[in-house]
Amino acid sequence: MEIIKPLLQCLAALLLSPLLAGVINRVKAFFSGRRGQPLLQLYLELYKLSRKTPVYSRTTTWVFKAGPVIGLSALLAALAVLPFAGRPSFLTFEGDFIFLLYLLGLARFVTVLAALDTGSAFEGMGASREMQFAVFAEPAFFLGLAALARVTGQGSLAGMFGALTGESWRTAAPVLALLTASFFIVLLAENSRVPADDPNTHLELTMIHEAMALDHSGPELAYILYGAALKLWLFASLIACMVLPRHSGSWVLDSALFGLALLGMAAAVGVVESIMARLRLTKVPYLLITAFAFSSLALIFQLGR
Amino acid sequence: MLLVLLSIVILISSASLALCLGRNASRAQDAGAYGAAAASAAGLIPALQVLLTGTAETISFPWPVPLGSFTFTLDPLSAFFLVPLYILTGLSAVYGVDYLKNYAGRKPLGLAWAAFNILTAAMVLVFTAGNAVLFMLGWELMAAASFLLVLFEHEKPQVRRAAFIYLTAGGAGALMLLAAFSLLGAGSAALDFSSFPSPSRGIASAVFLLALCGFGLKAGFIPLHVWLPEAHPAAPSQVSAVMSGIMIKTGIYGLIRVLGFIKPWEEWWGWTLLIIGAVSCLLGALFALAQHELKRVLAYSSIENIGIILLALGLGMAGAACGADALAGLAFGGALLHVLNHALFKGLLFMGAGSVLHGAGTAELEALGGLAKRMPRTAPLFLAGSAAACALPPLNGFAGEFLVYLGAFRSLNSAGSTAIAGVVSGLALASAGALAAAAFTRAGGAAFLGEPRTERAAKAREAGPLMLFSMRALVLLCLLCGLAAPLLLAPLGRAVASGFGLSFSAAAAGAASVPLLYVSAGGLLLLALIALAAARRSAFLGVKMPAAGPTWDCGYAAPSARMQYGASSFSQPLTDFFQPILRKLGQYPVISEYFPGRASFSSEAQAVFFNAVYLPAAVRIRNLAFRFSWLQHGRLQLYIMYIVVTLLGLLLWKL
Amino acid sequence: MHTFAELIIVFVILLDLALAVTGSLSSCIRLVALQGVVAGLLPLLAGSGAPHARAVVFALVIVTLKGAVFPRLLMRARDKSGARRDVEPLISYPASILLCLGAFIASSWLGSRLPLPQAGVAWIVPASLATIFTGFLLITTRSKAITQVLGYLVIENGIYIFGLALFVEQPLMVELAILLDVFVAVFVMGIAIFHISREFDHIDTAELSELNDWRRGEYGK
Amino acid sequence: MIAALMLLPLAAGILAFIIRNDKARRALLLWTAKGHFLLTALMVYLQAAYGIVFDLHAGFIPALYPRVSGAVWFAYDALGVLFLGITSLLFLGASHYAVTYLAAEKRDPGEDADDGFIFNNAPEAVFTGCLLLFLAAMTAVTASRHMGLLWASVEATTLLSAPLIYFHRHKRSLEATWKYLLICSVGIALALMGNLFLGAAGLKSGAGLDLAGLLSKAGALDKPLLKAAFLFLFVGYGTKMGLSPFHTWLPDAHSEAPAVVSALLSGALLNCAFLGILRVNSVCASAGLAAFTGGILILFGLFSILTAALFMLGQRDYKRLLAYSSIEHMGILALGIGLGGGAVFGAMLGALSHSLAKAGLFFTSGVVLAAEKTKRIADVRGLWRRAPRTAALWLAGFFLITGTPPSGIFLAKFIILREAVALKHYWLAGAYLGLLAILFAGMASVFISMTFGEHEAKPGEKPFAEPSGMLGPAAAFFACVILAGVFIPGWLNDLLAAAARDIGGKL
Repeated sequence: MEIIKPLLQCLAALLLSPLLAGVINRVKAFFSGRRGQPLLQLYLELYKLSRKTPVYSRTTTWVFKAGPVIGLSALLAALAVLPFAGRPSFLTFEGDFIFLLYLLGLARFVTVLAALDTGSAFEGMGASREMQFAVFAEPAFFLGLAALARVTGQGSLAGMFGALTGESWRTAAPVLALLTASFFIVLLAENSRVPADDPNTHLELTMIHEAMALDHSGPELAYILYGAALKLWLFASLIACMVLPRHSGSWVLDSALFGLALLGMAAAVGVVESIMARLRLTKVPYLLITAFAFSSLALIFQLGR
Repeated sequence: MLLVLLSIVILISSASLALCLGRNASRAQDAGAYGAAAASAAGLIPALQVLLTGTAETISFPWPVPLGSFTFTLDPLSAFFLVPLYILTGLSAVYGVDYLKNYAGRKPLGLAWAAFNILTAAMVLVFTAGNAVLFMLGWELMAAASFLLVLFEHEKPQVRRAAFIYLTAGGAGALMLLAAFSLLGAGSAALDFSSFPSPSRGIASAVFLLALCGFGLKAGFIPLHVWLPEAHPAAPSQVSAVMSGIMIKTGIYGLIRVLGFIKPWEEWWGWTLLIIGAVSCLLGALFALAQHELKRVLAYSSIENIGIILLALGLGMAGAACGADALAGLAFGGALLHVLNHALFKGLLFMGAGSVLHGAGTAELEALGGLAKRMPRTAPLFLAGSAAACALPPLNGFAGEFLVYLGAFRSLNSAGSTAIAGVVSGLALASAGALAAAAFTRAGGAAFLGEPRTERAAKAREAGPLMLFSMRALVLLCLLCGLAAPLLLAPLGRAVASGFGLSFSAAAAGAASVPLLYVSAGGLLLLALIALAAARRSAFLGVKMPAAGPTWDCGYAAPSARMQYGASSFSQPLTDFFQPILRKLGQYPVISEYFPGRASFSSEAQAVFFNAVYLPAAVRIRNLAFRFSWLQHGRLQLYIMYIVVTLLGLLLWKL
Repeated sequence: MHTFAELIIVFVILLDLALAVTGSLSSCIRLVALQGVVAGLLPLLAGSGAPHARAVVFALVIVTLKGAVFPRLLMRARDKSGARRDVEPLISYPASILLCLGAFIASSWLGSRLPLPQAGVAWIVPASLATIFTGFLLITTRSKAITQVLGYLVIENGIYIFGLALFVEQPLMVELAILLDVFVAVFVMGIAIFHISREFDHIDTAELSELNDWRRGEYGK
Repeated sequence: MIAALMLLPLAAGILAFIIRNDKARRALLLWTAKGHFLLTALMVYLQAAYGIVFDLHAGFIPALYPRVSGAVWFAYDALGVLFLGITSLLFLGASHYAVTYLAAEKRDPGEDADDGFIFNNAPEAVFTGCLLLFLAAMTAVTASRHMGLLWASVEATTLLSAPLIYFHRHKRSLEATWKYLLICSVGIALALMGNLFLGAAGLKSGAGLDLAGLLSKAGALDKPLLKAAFLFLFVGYGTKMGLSPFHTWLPDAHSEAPAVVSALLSGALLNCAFLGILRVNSVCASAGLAAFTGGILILFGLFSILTAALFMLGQRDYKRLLAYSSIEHMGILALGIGLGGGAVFGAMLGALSHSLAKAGLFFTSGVVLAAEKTKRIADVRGLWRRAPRTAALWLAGFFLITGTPPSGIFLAKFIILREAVALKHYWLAGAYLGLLAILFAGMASVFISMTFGEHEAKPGEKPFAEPSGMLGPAAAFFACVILAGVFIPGWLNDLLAAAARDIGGKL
């Protein structure tokens, strides 16, 4: 049974992650008074795309095709590290979050290369911005995890979140709150959400993640979209683990709660998207620096305690 | 041990052979390359043996030179540096045969090979010398040989300038090392490493600082790096690979050796290393992002990696000073492992850059593009090397950094300053990693992907078979070292034990083995997933024939190579953000009319430290010298007056 | 006898002062010759008892050389070179005097620090040092090559006073050494001056400063 | 034996003035050099292997003067042998070089690059004769056991080398000769004064001026007078040796003299003057004044290095550059002697290596001058293309002279540094290293810019045939310097150590 659990957790992630995008869209539609897309729109699109014949630019090479494949694989591998409801997945070891961080880096690396392979001005632009934001997002994320490790005294993700209890929130509430805020900003930026990016437009002034996928089609695009969904799941579950420290002891109950929390995260993203305007592109680094500041403040608090 | 000496003998004799055959380019090439390859094969055996068994060997002959003795020591630390040395020089030599063919008849290839083999022999000497005089002999031979190699294309003024800076830096560094060895051996009759007495605290600190500067000038960390980005691009590519992969590591090796003589360490030494390392890795990556030439990008990336190694050493020393042995052991192990890894991937990358230079005739990023089509075999190798340089799993770059991260996180749960050290080093690593990723996607993208930007790039040709062989071998090693990192732990532990102390390796072994095993498992999982995803994609595609078309440019149907994002535009958001540090020089068009005519844009990455610190200092010293030049004004009367005044002064003062 | 020797020493010092202020080249040559003669006589008077025959011969040789041969040679060199007839000092005469006096003071202080074992004749060390420094003064503050030879001769006189007054009984190699030195001064330098005047038309040493390392105006940029 | 050593070049020198035939005269020069070297080698061998000490009493000179009985005038101790060996070896190389050089000059005296006039060289007979007599004088310097004789011999070297410097007979060489003559004569006059003081210091105890007497009665010497003697002798011989600030003649003379003469001046003559200082230094050391003399030597040694550093930066003339490098090395030697102890050995090794390396460099510079017809650094580019072997030697010489191992100079510098550190003269060591670094940078820029790059052919330039006769000696000397850096044979080690002991150093 214990071996099955991680398998089930991963399966849940694989199956449920496209749902989050649907939730966000529904929340946004609700706020703007529209009916909006179906909740399962992304599933449909993935299915459709997987059956399409792709069109490849004559400029591109194997790099263009390898990008989505490796990118998705990296995210899938990241799932093997990601804790579910504070419980370990397949691979849990000291420093596993570094591995996670670098897997995300790998995904970014190949995506950017694939974008550059098209020789298009737009995709180059998107790639450039992606790398720029990563430079600010990664330290913020890293510092946040460091603070968390300091709070919990643990070296692995599952260990940290497993050790996080309601008691921790009582004793280290400011730290954890700051960290949650920081992670949330990183989530928004990394998943091309407002206010860092607008996933709905292809206007060049906003183009970041979306622009990089302009030339992809067919199964490759499906891979990219599915990868994006997984990435959102990944960040959302980290935050969910943090804000939901209480462990009932029952795996089923915890998992259900955790699933609800994830949906809540998606809803929160939708709310933010609905009530906020996108930032000017040049201001995005400052947003990420804010996240960085939150993380460092948290760490400094924690080191001082 | 004897085989190591044999390798030196082979190297020297093949060097002289190559020199003698200088008139016949291809035979000189053969003599040099086969000599180097044979020496590598011979030398690898004992080095691996020592690493696997952990027994140190020492051979000593008398040397009729004051203070000197032919004492060679092959302990696991030496062996750990010798292994990448032999691997990389052997492969570089093979690579060089194809690479240098272009130059036959135009350049004295015999001399180049002689210098290359002497350089290799000198590095072997440095890694095995057990006597200060012998060490300095190897050290300076290394500098002289590489100086000649840097001057390979001495017709270019910037190459001569680079060589001058390099030579001067080397000379200054060597003088500091002499001072350090003098201090260390002040009380002993000979200057054998084993006979150095334990110095007093003040002396130890002085030795530390001297060694830091002296070895730092070779290792090339900031701010002592100024020669590196000039000299590495100037040398032939296989030499750049060796210089960057191994030669700058002699500085690290020397520093570790000297640290072994001045135990116990002070905490501030660790902090010094840590801060220098952090600054180096951050600024190195940042500067790499701003460069316009592929080999310069790689050179700055070497600075970044040296910074990482130094940072790890510093973290370890800070930890050791607080008694956190496991943390220190992890950091030291990470440092050493990164030495190995960096040698492999940086050697690969420089060879890749060399292939670009060889195939397209230029390595200017803005003149390249689309090489993945013209050089389909080189491109994946270079991009894989880039991924390794960004420490992406499952390649080898990750393993070393991972150990350092582990050490850094270990420190988080200890009190006070060690925790801060851990945070600083982890943060520096993460930020530098992100910057390096930007730099390498930029370099790889601009050179290999998209459309060719110039005629030369469009007509590039694939690298020769021997060049490809060397690069493939290195890629394979990169992958192997990444996946089989847990197997490296045992030899690594022996190297740490012999270089730093037994307690560290013992404490770290337990802490590192399980996580590394998991990392390897994760890497394998990743590879499996990639295979799965690729297979799934093929399944999706089925028998459908993908259509081909122009790049979708949001409706613009005639995209040209001039419109694609170039290297400067790719990095522009970041370089603008860091402009206060980078101080790029540039000319931006100011558009003042409604229908602007031709506009031009240029930007140039300048050598910030050199221009801001070293050049003014040099000019100031020269001006000072000129200011005193009137003393030699040519008038006899005053010359004699010097004599009289001095005599009178001496008489009045001393009598 | 010693009183007589001391008188000569005072005379030598006075000649130093005179040299410092003399402007005419020919007077300078004469003064140097006179100093040479006076100094040459010194060993005959300084010793106790009758002078050794060898010493007398040597003194006569020196007196002849310095008193007759050199002045004539130098006068000829002066005439040949066709230079102006004054010494062309680079500093004013009062300054020369002051420097000369300063040299005397320094010399007497030094003399007091260096007591000779055979304190036969007083003031020997100060006088000889003072004469040496006067010679230097001539070399360093006069512009002509010929005055530099003169200065050199004055230095020689100073050394001579010291040496011969001291080693009356045991001249060792001193006499030969001094002869050799004098030989340098006059013959070799004379040849050189001859060449200089042929090459440069005159013997102003200001011309002789082409070889230098002065980077005038190249610094401060 | 000693008489033979001195008389051989003396006789040959006089003969050289008489011989009319150029070829015969050149052969005479060559064979005299070989004979002198053989005699030297034989003497070193006999002295080392059988302990035979050669000395020359002045017994055969008619007893014109009463003198201290039993005084030895000429004899060789280890120090003298070392310096004799250097001189003789150097002269051997120089004679080979000179023969080729003179033949080339005879064919085509060449014209001055800066002013464009044809050289009006001095007669070859005078040149060869003076060269040989110069050797005789230097031999006498190394053999002298009497301060007066030593002085006279040094004086003779000045006189005999002046015509050598004036070989080209034009304005600039005349200026150089004049300065050399006057400054060195002044120096030598001061040294004479110093000798007199030395004699005065020993008057009471009857020490005389011969070294044996001085050393044996050192304790009884009059201290203030001895100090004065040292100062005068130091300034006097220091002028000849080229210590700053008495060095001013040196760059001029070295740059204007023919390369072979520069090599002899730098490699042999400076050492001879140095020997004078060493002799009086050992007397002072025996009298217990080691700290006094050491301080002065260190001070002026360091000041010389400083001066060299200041003037080598941005130097415009490569022969002057080499001259300043000689000043630097003289400074290092003085520093080594001043530090005493182990550094003395380093200084001895340094003297040997510097002489060879610098002579080799000057020989090479002569070929560079022949190839490029200019001494201006800025006008020489891409020597590699025009004269590859010369360029290789030029570069090798640079590495050797700056103390890049393997080189005897490296060992010398290192040993001296080590001693400074061991004596806890940290500031001294720091200043020494800093100046060496500046010197290194200054020389590096010059040698790189001259050797490498594209050669710009001057109008009417013919291909240059590198004369082996001129490069051979340089190559051989460099090989010796390298050898001294990797392998010091036992006999040489013993000789150096014994020489160091003669001065008061210990290993």
